[in-house]
Amino acid sequence: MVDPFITSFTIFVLAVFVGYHVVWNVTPALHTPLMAVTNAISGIIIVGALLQVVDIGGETITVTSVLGTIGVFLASINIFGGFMVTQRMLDMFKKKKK
Amino acid sequence: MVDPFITSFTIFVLAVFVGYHVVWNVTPALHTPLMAVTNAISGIIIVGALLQVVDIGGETITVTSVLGTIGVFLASINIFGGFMVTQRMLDMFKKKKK
Amino acid sequence: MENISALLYLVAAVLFILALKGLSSPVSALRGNLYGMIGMVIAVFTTFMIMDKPVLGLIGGAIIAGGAIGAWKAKTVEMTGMPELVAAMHSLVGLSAVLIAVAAVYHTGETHTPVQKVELFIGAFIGAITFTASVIAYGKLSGRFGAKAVTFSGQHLLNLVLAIAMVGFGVVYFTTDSHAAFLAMVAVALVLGVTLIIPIGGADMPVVVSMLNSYSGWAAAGIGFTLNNPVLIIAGACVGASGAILSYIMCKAMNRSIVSVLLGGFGAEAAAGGGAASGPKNYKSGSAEDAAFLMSNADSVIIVPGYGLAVSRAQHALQEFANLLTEKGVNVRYAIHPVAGRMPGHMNVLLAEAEVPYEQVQEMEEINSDFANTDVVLVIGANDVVNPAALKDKASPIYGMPILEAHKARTVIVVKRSMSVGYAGLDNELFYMDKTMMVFGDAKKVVEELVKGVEH
Amino acid sequence: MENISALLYLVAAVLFILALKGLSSPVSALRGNLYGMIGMVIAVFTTFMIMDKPVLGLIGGAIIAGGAIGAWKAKTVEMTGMPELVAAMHSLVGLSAVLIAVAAVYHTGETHTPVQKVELFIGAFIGAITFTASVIAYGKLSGRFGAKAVTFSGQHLLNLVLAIAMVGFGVVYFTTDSHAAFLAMVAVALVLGVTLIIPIGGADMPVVVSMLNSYSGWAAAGIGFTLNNPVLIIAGACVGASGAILSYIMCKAMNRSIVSVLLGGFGAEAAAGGGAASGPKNYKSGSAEDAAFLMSNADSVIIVPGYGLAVSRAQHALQEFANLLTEKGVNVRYAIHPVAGRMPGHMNVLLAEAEVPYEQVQEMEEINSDFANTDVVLVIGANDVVNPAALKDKASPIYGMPILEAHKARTVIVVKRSMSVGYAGLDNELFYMDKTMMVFGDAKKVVEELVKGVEH
Ligand SMILES: NC(=O)c1ccc[n+]([C@@H]2O[C@H](COP(=O)([O-])OP(=O)(O)OC[C@H]3O[C@@H](n4cnc5c(N)ncnc54)[C@H](OP(=O)(O)O)[C@@H]3O)[C@@H](O)[C@H]2O)c1
Ligand SMILES: NC(=O)c1ccc[n+]([C@@H]2O[C@H](COP(=O)([O-])OP(=O)(O)OC[C@H]3O[C@@H](n4cnc5c(N)ncnc54)[C@H](OP(=O)(O)O)[C@@H]3O)[C@@H](O)[C@H]2O)c1
Repeated sequence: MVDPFITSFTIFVLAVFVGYHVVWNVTPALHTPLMAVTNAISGIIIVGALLQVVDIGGETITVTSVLGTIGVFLASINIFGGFMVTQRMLDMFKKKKK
Repeated sequence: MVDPFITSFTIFVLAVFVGYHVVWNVTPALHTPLMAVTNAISGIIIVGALLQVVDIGGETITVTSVLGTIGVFLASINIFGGFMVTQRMLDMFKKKKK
Repeated sequence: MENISALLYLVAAVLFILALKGLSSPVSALRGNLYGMIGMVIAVFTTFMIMDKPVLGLIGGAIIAGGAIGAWKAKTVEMTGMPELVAAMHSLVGLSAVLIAVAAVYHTGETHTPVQKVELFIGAFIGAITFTASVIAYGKLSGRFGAKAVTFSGQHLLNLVLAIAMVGFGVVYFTTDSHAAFLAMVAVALVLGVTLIIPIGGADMPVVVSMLNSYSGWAAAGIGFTLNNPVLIIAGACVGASGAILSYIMCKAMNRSIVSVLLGGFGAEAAAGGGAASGPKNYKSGSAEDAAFLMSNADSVIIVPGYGLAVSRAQHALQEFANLLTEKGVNVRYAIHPVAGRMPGHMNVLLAEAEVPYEQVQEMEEINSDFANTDVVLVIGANDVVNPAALKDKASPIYGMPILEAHKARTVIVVKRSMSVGYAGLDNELFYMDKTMMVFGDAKKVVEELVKGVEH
Repeated sequence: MENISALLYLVAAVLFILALKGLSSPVSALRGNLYGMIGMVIAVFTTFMIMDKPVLGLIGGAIIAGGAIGAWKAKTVEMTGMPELVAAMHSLVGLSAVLIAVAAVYHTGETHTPVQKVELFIGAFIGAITFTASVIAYGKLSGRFGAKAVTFSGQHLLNLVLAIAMVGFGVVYFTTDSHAAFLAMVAVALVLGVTLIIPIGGADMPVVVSMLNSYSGWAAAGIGFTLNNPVLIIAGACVGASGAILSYIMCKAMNRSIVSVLLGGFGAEAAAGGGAASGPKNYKSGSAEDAAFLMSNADSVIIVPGYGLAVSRAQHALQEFANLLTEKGVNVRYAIHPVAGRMPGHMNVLLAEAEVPYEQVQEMEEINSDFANTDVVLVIGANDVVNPAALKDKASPIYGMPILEAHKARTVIVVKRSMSVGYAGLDNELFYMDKTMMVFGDAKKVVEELVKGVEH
């Protein structure tokens, strides 16, 4: 079997190519919303935090679960804040059209 | 374990994104060389053909190995033909610069 | 070992991506092509590394023989013959995919999971359709088979029946593992490749070739799924995307939908449209000498090359002529329409072959506003790409297609063999304008006379 | 189950890619943002699906609390405060990455392979540096800490020593599995984040923020490697690429190298440069009324907004003024320089907020050739982006940076509070030209007077 690292690495390399091209295609007028939305997307780290908040051998409050909970909390700020502020900015761009 | 198909599929989806963007960035003047080079690259199917040309239980000439050999032969035409004709065309574009 | 090979395959895949990326400019393209070659070498050697008991004699022989044929073809093909060459090569990829799938099915040492069986099925049938369809496309493009669209009633029904039969055999193979069913499935797919393509006229072949390019990529990716091999998947997906995009670009520039191309019968309609031109109209014709005189006394000349230039291989003579004009102080430029000729980028390759300098070659958007200030436009073997009907006549099938606005120039000289129609089968009002002079004859012969005319 | 979750993660990743793709135009961007949100919901639910005994109370509480804070911030933040907000958010991602890595290290039920240990190490140290560096960046941008560059000798040496110590602790953790070593490694990385960023002046913070954006992406991808989770890897890589590209664009537009930004000390040099301006020079100044008169009698006015507009929040008043001029028959347009303001796209967001119509807003390349035919240019709170030294003065630090050619217009009106310098700390010849009139004051106040001036 191929080491999972190699598979992950393959996915990583392709994702860098995709990111590179997609971002170059963003119109300069939307660079500020781009920063905000990438902020929200980097909140995907919540997945890593969630996985730590588990019952380990019957214990629910462990170093792991508490740190994980804080991670979930911080990432949630990012996700909600990022997407909502992007929305707010984009709404401004939309209003202009009328 | 995740089925290898899923991993392959992930890679495939990303590769389609990459291909899409990379090809849109090709300058129209080079669309003919693009066709030629993609021809050469699709010769990568040679990898699949090679894997069939093996000694199976002591037999070197089997249905599998013969079909594989023909596959290798055809793919080689593509690879050599494709890259060389691309080279020839691009050389023309280069000559112009002088 | 497995890890190293997986990494090497990834390197090969990245090199292929870089090869395509290189094509964003002529300068980086040569380096890109080199990356592509290196990627291929890495992929092949990596495969050797992981192979258990390869039969080197067979492999070596096959590579040498195939390589020699490929190299010879690459050296000898005329630039005007590129569409055929490309079609021929797709057929090879398609056939390889079929052979690999059949070989894998007959591989006595291996059993296949259900998912792999589906993958083999998909790889084989896409490959088979690609193979026969490309052979027909090659025949139509090279003129070996008639280029006419072959249509008959019940055609679409037949295709449907064949497709169902194909899937049916696939299901039998899936459930019983029967080799015969697999072969039958392949056979039906081969027939389907033919029946799908015969209704499409020779003129629409470029779009079809590009679609087949796409299919050949998907076939390679399909085989990649079976073998669980990322380089096949990535390279296949890129090739697949490339073909699809080129088809899209062509359809867009011709203002047609891909569905109407694939349903076929375009050649037929078009001929009818051409015949309906309303009675005889007046046009002026002149000799090459007249044309040469006009152009050598102009300040600015724009040359609009088209399919006829490619057919008659007049590009070298044309560049000689352009050089003579330039020496006389005339500002000479070439205007390239995105679908002039029969392949995307066709004119660019021809002009590059004739060593026309970059700065003289301009794309449609760059030059279109300059026609109005130009003394003479020389339309040579082009027709549809300068047809003003695309701008004005809402009833015209090409209405909405962007054109080179040659009709806005002060004088228009058109070189072609007759008053007959081009690819789209439409009459062209430009030829009947007061400021237009027709010069009849084969493009190459006329240009050679133009050269003589200017030299005197 | 594992297969379904992997597929769902892939769907989420594709939705994130589409979210970024959407930003290629304002119309598709809203849909893109929606895709992004859906992707996040899918990713979170998929994670619940595969989790073994999640502690729902903790998770629910954390999401609700975090979500409420995030939503509140998003609703209340001023558009001018975006750079700070972005910096603050990066710090959160960095801290999360650290916490996750530490949590994983303390996860008693799990053992880690050597590869995973390396990944944890990388995720944790990138996260830690991102965290403290972003906090400092936030402080400098919001004015809570001094914006000055803090430099001292041996700075680079100190950083090197810290980096070596950090890697050293990492190696100890790798070999002994010592939790203490891991924590020590994190602690050193936290310090390193501070020492790396203090030498960089407040003015260079936007580039740094963007770099940190990039780091936060790589940190997420690093955690994705540890957890073998494709959605983290793909999303992280896209974010990483985005930040890197924005930094590159900013450096390019400012004609500086990324290395010189990161080595720091720019603020210091620049101040020196500004002080060296040779003696007093003459300039004309006028009142807002004069300016209003000039503009209401012009045929065409181009408005060049800059950082000062953002600071004084004058965008709404400015648009009111522009509307009044338009009513009077004046052709009013806005010219946007790619690095006007303090964030890429800063001016576009401000103008969008003030509901300026699309067609009045033009990018530099579109409008630069029109200045020469324009009656009045109103430069409002901008400085460097209209500094002609960038075109003419080879000795200037901004030489080679493309600028808006306001100096070519017939009359130039400049609104700012004083004759002092802008971001780059350079004197601006434009202010001393004969055709230039300075109008001193806070941008918002001056524009309000302009509005009154035109109304009368
Ligand atoms: N480039 C692509 O990717 C692509 C793909 C698919 C379809 N197409 C289509 O192809 C057409 C291209 O337009 P086009 O203007 O280049 O070509 P065209 O409209 O097909 O016209 C070519 C003209 O060249 C003349 N010609 C043929 N052989 C000649 C020779 N030996 N010497 C002189 N003239 C000769 C023909 O007139 P005579 O018979 O009177 O000589 C004909 O009218 C468009 O309709 C486009 O949509 C292009
Ligand atoms: N956009 C980006 O992404 C980015 C990123 C990093 C760096 N930068 C840099 O930022 C600079 C942007 O150029 P710019 O022309 O927009 O700004 P600038 O060169 O920094 O000039 C801003 C001017 O606004 C004036 N100002 C400040 N507050 C004001 C107020 N309340 N009312 C009126 N005027 C006020 C200031 O003059 P007074 O003090 O006299 O009022 C100052 O000269 C460039 O050098 C660029 O390289 C941009």
